Amino acid sequence: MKKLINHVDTVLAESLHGFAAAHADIVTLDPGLQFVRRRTLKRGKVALISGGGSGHEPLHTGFIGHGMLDAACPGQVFTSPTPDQMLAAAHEVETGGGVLFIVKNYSGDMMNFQMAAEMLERDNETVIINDDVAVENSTYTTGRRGVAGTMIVERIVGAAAERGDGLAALKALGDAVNKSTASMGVALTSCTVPAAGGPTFQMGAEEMEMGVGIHGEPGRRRVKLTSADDIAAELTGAVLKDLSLKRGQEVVLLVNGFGGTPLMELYVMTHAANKVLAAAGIKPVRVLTGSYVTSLEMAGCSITVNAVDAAMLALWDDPVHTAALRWRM
Amino acid sequence: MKKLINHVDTVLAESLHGFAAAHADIVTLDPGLQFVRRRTLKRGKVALISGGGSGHEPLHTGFIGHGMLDAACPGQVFTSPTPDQMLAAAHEVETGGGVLFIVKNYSGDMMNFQMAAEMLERDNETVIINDDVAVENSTYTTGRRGVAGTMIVERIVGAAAERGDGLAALKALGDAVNKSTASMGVALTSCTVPAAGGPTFQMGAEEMEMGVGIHGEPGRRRVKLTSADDIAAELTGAVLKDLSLKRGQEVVLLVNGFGGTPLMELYVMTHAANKVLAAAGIKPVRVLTGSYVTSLEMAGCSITVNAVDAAMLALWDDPVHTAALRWRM
Amino acid sequence: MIHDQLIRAATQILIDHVDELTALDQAIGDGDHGLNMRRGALAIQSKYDELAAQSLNDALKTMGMTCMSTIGGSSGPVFGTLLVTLGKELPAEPQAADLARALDASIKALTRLGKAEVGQKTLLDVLEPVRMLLTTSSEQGAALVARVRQCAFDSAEATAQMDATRGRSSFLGDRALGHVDPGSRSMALIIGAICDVLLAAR
Amino acid sequence: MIHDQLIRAATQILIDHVDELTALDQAIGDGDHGLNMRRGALAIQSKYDELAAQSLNDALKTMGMTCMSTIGGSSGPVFGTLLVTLGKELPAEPQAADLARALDASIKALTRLGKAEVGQKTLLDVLEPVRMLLTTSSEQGAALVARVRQCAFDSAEATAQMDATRGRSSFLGDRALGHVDPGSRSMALIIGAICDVLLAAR
Ligand SMILES: Nc1ncnc2c1ncn2[C@@H]1O[C@H](COP(=O)(O)OP(=O)(O)O)[C@@H](O)[C@H]1O
Ligand SMILES: Nc1ncnc2c1ncn2[C@@H]1O[C@H](COP(=O)(O)OP(=O)(O)O)[C@@H](O)[C@H]1O
Ligand SMILES: [Mg+2]
Ligand SMILES: [Mg+2]
Ligand SMILES: [Mg+2]
Ligand SMILES: [Mg+2]
Repeated sequence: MKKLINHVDTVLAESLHGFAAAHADIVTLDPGLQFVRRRTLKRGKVALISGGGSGHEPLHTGFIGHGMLDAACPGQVFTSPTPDQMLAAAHEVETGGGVLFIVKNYSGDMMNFQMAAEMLERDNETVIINDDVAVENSTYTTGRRGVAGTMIVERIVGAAAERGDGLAALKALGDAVNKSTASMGVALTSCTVPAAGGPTFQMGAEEMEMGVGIHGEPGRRRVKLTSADDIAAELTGAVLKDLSLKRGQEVVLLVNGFGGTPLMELYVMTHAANKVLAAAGIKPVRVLTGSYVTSLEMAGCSITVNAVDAAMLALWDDPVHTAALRWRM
Repeated sequence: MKKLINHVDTVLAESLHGFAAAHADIVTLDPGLQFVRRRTLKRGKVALISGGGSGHEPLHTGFIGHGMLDAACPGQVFTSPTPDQMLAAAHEVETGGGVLFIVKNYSGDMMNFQMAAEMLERDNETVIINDDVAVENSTYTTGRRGVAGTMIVERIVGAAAERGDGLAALKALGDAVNKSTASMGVALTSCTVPAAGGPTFQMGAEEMEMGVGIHGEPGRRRVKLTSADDIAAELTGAVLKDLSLKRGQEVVLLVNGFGGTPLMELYVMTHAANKVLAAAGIKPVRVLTGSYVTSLEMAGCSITVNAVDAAMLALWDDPVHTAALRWRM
Repeated sequence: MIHDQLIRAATQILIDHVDELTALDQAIGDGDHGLNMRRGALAIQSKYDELAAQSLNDALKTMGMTCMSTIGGSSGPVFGTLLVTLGKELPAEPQAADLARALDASIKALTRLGKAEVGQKTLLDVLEPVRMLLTTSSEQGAALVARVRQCAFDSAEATAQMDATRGRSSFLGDRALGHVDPGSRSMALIIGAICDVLLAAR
Repeated sequence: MIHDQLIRAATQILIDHVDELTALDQAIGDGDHGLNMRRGALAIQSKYDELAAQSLNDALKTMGMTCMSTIGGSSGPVFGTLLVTLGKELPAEPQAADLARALDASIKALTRLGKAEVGQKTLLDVLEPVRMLLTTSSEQGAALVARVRQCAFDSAEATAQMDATRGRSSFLGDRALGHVDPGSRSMALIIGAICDVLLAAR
């Protein structure tokens, strides 16, 4: 295992310290490392709290800030945070508007967030993200997994929270964005969890894992590596089929790298995905290409399509200022 | 070789098409693929043109836009663009203020840009970037190589051009920023040039290349992989030594990933670099952590320190709107 | 007090098997199960003095809360809820029938929490056969303990056959077949370690 | 006209050796030299009809401009300048002494362009020994051609020993020692291919 680390037991803590120092204008790190929070809170605004296992950076800490999250709870690598973390975060960033938890649909995350939600003595709701169309039921997930679409929900709901929408409206919006968002990914190499010391899975020199999860979990099938166009056709095709979009539909397209993929290849995939969308008469009105929801150093990418309406698109475009996503401010 | 591509001969073209589509609000792609230019030009402003071999994305195309470059000429992977490309770009984006070329110090880039500069019948100057302190003379480079510091020069000079500074002033500023900027990198794995089909160099399972170049060129020495703290101490130490900074000096710190390094590790390195700076009494007033000047999928990172004065820092903070760097607009 | 030894044995066995548990979770999951269990086991071991001074019931609750606040993932809430429920339901000096009742309550609590049911390749598929055995077996004492031990290991092994036909990994089809569920293996290791202490104490 | 054959041979040899040239550049450079030379060679081959209709001088200039506008990297300007200079300096029917003079002019142009001097492990370390040989050798005809051929290959090989002591790769120290300079190898291949055609034509 080759990593720029000091010790497997201190990676997370040191990484959080580095993150907090680099973005001290936006975030504050809880001294107990339970959560990262937005530096400046807005009284009465609904507090958006997300979190999950680490190793998906910039998700979630990189999306804390104006127009997105108020706090994120980082678990160990690929391990859901504990309820204590969510409670500590909620007590710190809830300012009267209640709490909206944004949770990816893994049984670990679901159980830990649910326990926190039950213990929290403030108004709260939970939006569950399950955008991965690759496998209907994956290992330890009841139903579909939550993957890159999470950041789209965090962005749109974050903008609505920022303008002052209430808890019930945000919960409804979050569910609606989740429902109109679908993703699927492919891996060319495995990731290596630092403490595990070796790759999560073995793959032949010419193989790819089609429909892989963001923890390196198996997907639909292991097949021979094919061309960017073929891969884009399968990923985008599965996503469009799931959403059953009509011609002329406007979408946000996210071509997301898993951590070890050069930007050059992500733009090749963007071009390939655009061709698929064009053929289906779907209009990508916003395109985001980059490594936003990663699996450590895994090579590969996912394609996410979010069918936006005018209201969602306006929220998407609203000012945002986080470590990993920033515009108009 | 595992890559998300269609064919090695079309990677560059398809990647440029994907890039241009994703950022159509900022850039336009020359139909002959000679250059990428800023969508909206500002009459009379000095045109900033950079370029170089591809495979370092987001450098340089990702830095086209308000407050940075006017055009970038993408060569083949790791190969300088040809003089035709620079001439075509200059003819397109020069609007009366002359042209400032920003060139990394490799003999290929130097010769091709120099030929273009000689043929161009408009006022022009060239700023040469040579921030890499690893090797005084590297293969095919007379003097030091130009690496991640390039983006710092492009940002600061870009801001000055945007506010209307003239050609001579920009040339002087560019030289000054270059002189106050130093970098050094380390590689944990090799990159693979698509058309070459295999890794540029072989490295043992426990080795690292200390002082590596951004094309996978050899650096100071091949040694056993050590801890993030030790690596940061060597990289940051070399950089500080080169700049011979006084205690209390304010700097911009750039912790740059080479393409295959997880953000989690880059933040561990940021934390480690901050400790070295603190011990030396150097103050990182701005910190940038991310993969900005890459070598395809190479794992590793570089540390860049730019000793800023108040004027440079104000320019750094000015609004910028490019694909890869954006703030305050 | 024997529960000191039980706690020591049950936590140490997890630490000793961290690589095996990691490998099992890498095969069909995300590879963190070994580390999760080790983290929980170490957290419990660090409270060893406190636990030794507590009653069995309080020690179970303390361990459950420790799991919940230190492990994370699925294992944290699952093992946490299991331990807390056992701590609530067991009498001070539990017999086989008491244990069966407390396990029944635990299984119900886990299903409420995690929506998984018996037969879906989770540690419930170890707990339920053990509960059944305790309810129905005519044996007692050392013979029963030995049967429980065997039942736990066999049931964990049996989870390997659970994926292909139904349940939460059905889309993996053949690919999960043959792989033991990591949480079930942990559960069996814990039960096995407890049984070994009980057998040795006789 | 013989220059058709020369062009065909000199470009084809580069295409045939692309992997070797890549490997040489991977060892001490950035690995693109093979692809750069192939790109230039293919661009020249695509102009084959145009070149066949031109005089030797014009063909050299056309090829030089083609190198400059299609290759990029160091090789583009370097081979481009070399060819353009030869095109300017050579008489219509060049003899050995003419070639020596034109090479001298080319080496000077290259030093002006790229600041490299003889002895710094570039293709100048092939051009200069060949120029010297042409100036000083008492041989003529086939014997001279054969000597030039050998000189080019030997000189390219000799660049392997150039790094450790001085020059532009001095910081690589021992690490570049033993590696042939890729551009020198290309230059030798081109010269070798030309000599082979000349020898066969006799
Ligand atoms: N909903 C559930 N109910 C009961 N046990 C579960 C549930 N989900 C997972 N488990 C158990 O947890 C184990 C996985 O734990 P672990 O790998 O630590 O967490 P995660 O699955 O979150 O990565 C599984 O092997 C299974 O036995
Ligand atoms: N300044 C120079 N003058 C003459 N030849 C040079 C110079 N720099 C490089 N070369 C030649 O070019 C070759 C490298 O070409 P290539 O790999 O195609 O370009 P790059 O070095 O830009 O990647 C070297 O092997 C050397 O022979
Ligand atoms: Mg997990
Ligand atoms: Mg090159
Ligand atoms: Mg797991
Ligand atoms: Mg080269």
